[in-house]
Amino acid sequence: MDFFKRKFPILVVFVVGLLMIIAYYVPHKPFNQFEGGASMWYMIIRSFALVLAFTSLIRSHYLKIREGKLGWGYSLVMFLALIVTTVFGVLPYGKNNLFGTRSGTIYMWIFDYVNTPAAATVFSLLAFYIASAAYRAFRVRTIDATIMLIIAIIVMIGRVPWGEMFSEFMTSKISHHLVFIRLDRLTSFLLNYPTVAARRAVYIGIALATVSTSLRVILGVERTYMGSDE
Amino acid sequence: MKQYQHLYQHLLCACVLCWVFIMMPGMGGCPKDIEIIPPTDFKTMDTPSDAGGTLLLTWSRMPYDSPEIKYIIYRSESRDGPTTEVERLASDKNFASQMTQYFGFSRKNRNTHAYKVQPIWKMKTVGRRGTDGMWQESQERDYSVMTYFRIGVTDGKAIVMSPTVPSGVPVANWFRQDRANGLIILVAMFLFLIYYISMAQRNPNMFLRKIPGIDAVDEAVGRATEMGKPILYSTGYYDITELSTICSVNILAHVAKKVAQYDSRLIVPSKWPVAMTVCQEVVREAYINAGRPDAFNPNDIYFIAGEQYSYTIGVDSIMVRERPAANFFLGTFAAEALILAETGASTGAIQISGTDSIYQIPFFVVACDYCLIGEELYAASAYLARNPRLVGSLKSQDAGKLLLFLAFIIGTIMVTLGAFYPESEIFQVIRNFLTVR
Amino acid sequence: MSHYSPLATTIGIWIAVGLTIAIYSFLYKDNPFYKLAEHLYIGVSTGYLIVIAWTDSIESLLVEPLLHPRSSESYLIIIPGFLGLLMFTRYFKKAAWLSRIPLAFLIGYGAGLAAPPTIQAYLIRHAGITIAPIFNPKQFALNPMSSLFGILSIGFFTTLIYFVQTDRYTDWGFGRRLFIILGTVLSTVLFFIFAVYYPHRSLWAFIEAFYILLLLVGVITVLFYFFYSIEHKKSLKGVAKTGIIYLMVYFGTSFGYTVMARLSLAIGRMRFIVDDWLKKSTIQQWIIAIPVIIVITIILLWQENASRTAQKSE
Amino acid sequence: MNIKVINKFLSIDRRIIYVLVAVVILIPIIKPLNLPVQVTKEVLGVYNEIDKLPPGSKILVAFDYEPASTPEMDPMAKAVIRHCFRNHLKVIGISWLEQGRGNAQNVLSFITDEFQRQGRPLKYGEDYAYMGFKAGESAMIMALVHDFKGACIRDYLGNDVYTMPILKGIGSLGDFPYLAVLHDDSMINSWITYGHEIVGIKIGALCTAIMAPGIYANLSAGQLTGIVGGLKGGSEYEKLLGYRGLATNGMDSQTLVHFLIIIFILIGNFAYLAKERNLRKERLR
Repeated sequence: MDFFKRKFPILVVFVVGLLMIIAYYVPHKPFNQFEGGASMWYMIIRSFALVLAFTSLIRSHYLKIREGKLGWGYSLVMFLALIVTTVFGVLPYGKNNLFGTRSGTIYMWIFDYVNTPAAATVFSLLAFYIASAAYRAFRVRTIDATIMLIIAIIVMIGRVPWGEMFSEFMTSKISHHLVFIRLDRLTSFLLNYPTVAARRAVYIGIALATVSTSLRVILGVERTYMGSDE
Repeated sequence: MKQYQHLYQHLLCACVLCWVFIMMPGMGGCPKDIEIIPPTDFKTMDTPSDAGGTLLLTWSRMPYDSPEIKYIIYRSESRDGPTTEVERLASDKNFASQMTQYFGFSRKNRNTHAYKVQPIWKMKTVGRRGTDGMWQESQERDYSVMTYFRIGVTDGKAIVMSPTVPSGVPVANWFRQDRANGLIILVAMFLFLIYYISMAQRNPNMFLRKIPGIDAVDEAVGRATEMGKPILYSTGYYDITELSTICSVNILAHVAKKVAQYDSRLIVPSKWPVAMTVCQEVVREAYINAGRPDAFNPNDIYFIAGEQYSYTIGVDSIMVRERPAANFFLGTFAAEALILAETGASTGAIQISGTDSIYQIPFFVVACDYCLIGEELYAASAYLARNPRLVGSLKSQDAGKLLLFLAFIIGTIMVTLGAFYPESEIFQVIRNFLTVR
Repeated sequence: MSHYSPLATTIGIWIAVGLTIAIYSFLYKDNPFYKLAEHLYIGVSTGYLIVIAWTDSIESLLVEPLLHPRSSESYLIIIPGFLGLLMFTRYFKKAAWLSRIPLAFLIGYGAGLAAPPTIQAYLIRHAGITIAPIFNPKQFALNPMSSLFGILSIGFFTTLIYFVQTDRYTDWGFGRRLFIILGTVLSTVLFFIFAVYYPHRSLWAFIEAFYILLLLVGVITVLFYFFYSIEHKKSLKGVAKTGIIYLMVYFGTSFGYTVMARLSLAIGRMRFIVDDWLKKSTIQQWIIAIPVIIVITIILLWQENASRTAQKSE
Repeated sequence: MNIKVINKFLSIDRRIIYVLVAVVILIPIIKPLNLPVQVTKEVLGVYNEIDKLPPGSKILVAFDYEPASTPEMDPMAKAVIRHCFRNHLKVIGISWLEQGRGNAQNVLSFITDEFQRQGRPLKYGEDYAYMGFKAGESAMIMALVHDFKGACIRDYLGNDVYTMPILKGIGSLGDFPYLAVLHDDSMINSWITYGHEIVGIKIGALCTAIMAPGIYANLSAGQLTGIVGGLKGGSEYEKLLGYRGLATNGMDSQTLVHFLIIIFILIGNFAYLAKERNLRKERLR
């Protein structure tokens, strides 16, 4: 029994992982079919796991409602939204254009007028946060921070009309020899060389780490995620 | 002074002469009428490294190749049977040197035309569900038959046919040759890993340099305990199948151990069901190991929302309402990175972040107290656990980096020399090895 | 969005605007309207996820092949269905270990899927394009300008290396420090003047060489910064420091550049409020909407109050 | 300076920043500022190629962007299509991103309505057409290269493309003189590898600001004729067409916010330096 509890899952990881790696290098049957089949299995298992999430969500909000905790009414709203969306989406498409997931149904209406604007709004909060983060963090505390600050300002000015006008003015009106402070050229130089070099190195580092972590997981060296023996 | 002037004139003359010699071949490019003859050396071959769907046609580069002259490919089911036109190809394109995934990097490929072609397929009828949800029948490929190819050349007026009729049927191959370089690197990494793990087990105190962000983990947990406030931990955008999430769970195991010892509260809002259950397991184990299994509260590790932005505002609300004293954002993050980090900063929490998503690193660096950049996230669990096997895997990464340094420097020197000898192939070896074919 | 009736569209726009404003109000402070929007959005998005899982996975991948099997292989799909069911053994303490088998499948799939393509797409691709010939002999010609330029760029690099190599420049005499700093500044300035100014072919060769070296140095030093086995001491500290400078430039450019892209989202939302709602809404709509908003406000305030008193009485 | 004032500048309340950002974004939306726009050569590369096509030419427009990118992409999409219709070119739309379908319909109906109001009705199937979403990614582009109509079969309304007058004479992707790709992801790479490299169609890239730096390499390699990047590119295109539209308008907001952020950074840093100086002085005392 201990074998099945502890060793068998590690064996499954090993076999599945090895097969996935082989499938990448061998285009012949049956390995070439394995990749597509495994991704299908993966999607099915994940969909079942969603039920776990669903119960967790329901339980945490149900506890709030039952105990009348702070803000139980909001949990009620969440339940209502969840049930309405799910029911209208899962019911099969009929003639009345209400159920199902095609355009024009209630489900899509909810999606278009609740989900999409809410997501877009949360996303757009970034515009505000970027401003406050810049103000708070860009201080000339150290040499490194100063470099980052100056570069960020150069790039920001280099990308707007006034920055271009400034560059144009400096080169055409003041002196042609000031071409090296043209901010747009400086921006593209910074973007194309030092930035690319740093990004490339970070990518290579992450790739090496990914390969070694993946081998660690497949070989069973890494097994924290399996949890306790209990 | 005068003699030097003389020398300068000589040099100038030499330069002009050199320039003329260099430019000469380019000047002599006036078009000539070349007789159109059928292409020579017309052959078929099975496409290497594929599952058996296509064939390759190759023929020599001809002297009359130009944009006006076109090659026409025909195919048929028998040697003498009726042919159908497959494709018209401009004769100054479609060289084997452009298909490095099949032909490699040999310089001779520039003198060979190549074209990937479909054989004739026998079809079968299958049923499938259409986009409108209705069940319908459609045709699908069953198997390919022996296909015969012919080639013709045309200058827009007449077509000259080649007499050779090669044939072929595609077969599935057992190895992706174009990915051999990746396999070699994978095997090398495997060997490094095995070697360094055995080294680390013999000598557990191998040297690792300090990473400030990792040292701050314990400090943050301690501070939260002193203040009597909870700790927030987020494993990021992806489910447990992503390696960054697995690394994040490893760090969570360490944080949970400290939390269980200090008796503070750990909140793990989750975006994925499987990741949620794994986090529950890991935290429960930490509490059991600390000897206080009843202090574990599974309701603090819960699913809040499965979509990117609803998860974001869910975590934001926790930060604003529960006021955690330490926030951990470790894993892969997308656009929500700055939203989370700024909200956390506004509540005055100490924030430790780490991500491998290249676009979000700058935002975490700006908005958090400590940031694990890229691969440091993967290294963190080895640093925290000090497990010899994990330390060994870090050493294997370093070995890989060292090899890459050597490849960069030697490779650059070699290709620079190689630029002076364009016909020799030996100088390009390292670069060709490190090129995606 | 023309496939809804005008009434549905109008109601939808009002709801969308309400959600937008409620979420923006979070920027000021956590408040009842935000809480309402948050819970509504979480409920809808989770419902959306469940519907997607149902239609795209369970219905089309599991139920459909079992109802209309194409071949005997179609029945293999029962295995993942069974594995998925094993996930639920978590609710029973005795059988909880069974849920590790589907988990193991998922993790093995993820780990095996990640490694080989990462090598191909990130490691090999990024390493390969770093290796490039420094001089292109076709553009290489010796003239006074290019030699001057070559000396300048060599000077630039040596001063730069000298500058970052040592961390104890504070101990130097004033003259020496001035020399180093002025040398660096001067060669940088001269370099940029020449780089942009004299589009001579041989000069371009030098500029390209400079750019390629810049890339090569950057990749190696940043990669070195992440080296775990060696302490950044003595001359190695200079190398790691160069790497940090590259990283800082990368952070600065990424930040400055992204500001623009992120702003367009906020502009889009603001324009939605002004153009689609404020300018198009009629008085009749407002007459209906204002009482609805008042009712919602009253309910929210009552709810806040009630739950707060309940909290206190505990 | 007084230490209290310095400290106030050192920690400006976040809400003040948020309000100012919101105000600065809103001002140009309500009342355009008409800041000047400089046309760059990348945008001219797309404009000139379209401008020199003879009337009646057919141009293919790929709508490959998600709804999330509409604030950035719609203005330039409208500008390009307006440009085509003004020069009496025929526009054929296509998408290989499923979410691109709604955007294409919105943009096309917006522009055709506008021309209708100006008294130049455009007829679907003759002056413009939209093929809808075509699945298959790179394989779809290969199919378009070999046989354009055979790959499309039907347009998004279900009409038979073989009977459409607008597609008369179009056999392959290479028969279009120009392809404008509106994208917010890396789809452009497939259009280049399969469209430009095989049949040599000229391509103009119209993309989000995030994508633009990544495709400059393709521009210098001659695979693209030009790049219109983000709201900035859109505003330049609008200037070339001689009107001030949404992109120019959005650019006003962007410029103001950029400078607002820079001003805040400068305030923070001056306050920081002043505080450091005060501290040093106190230490000397």
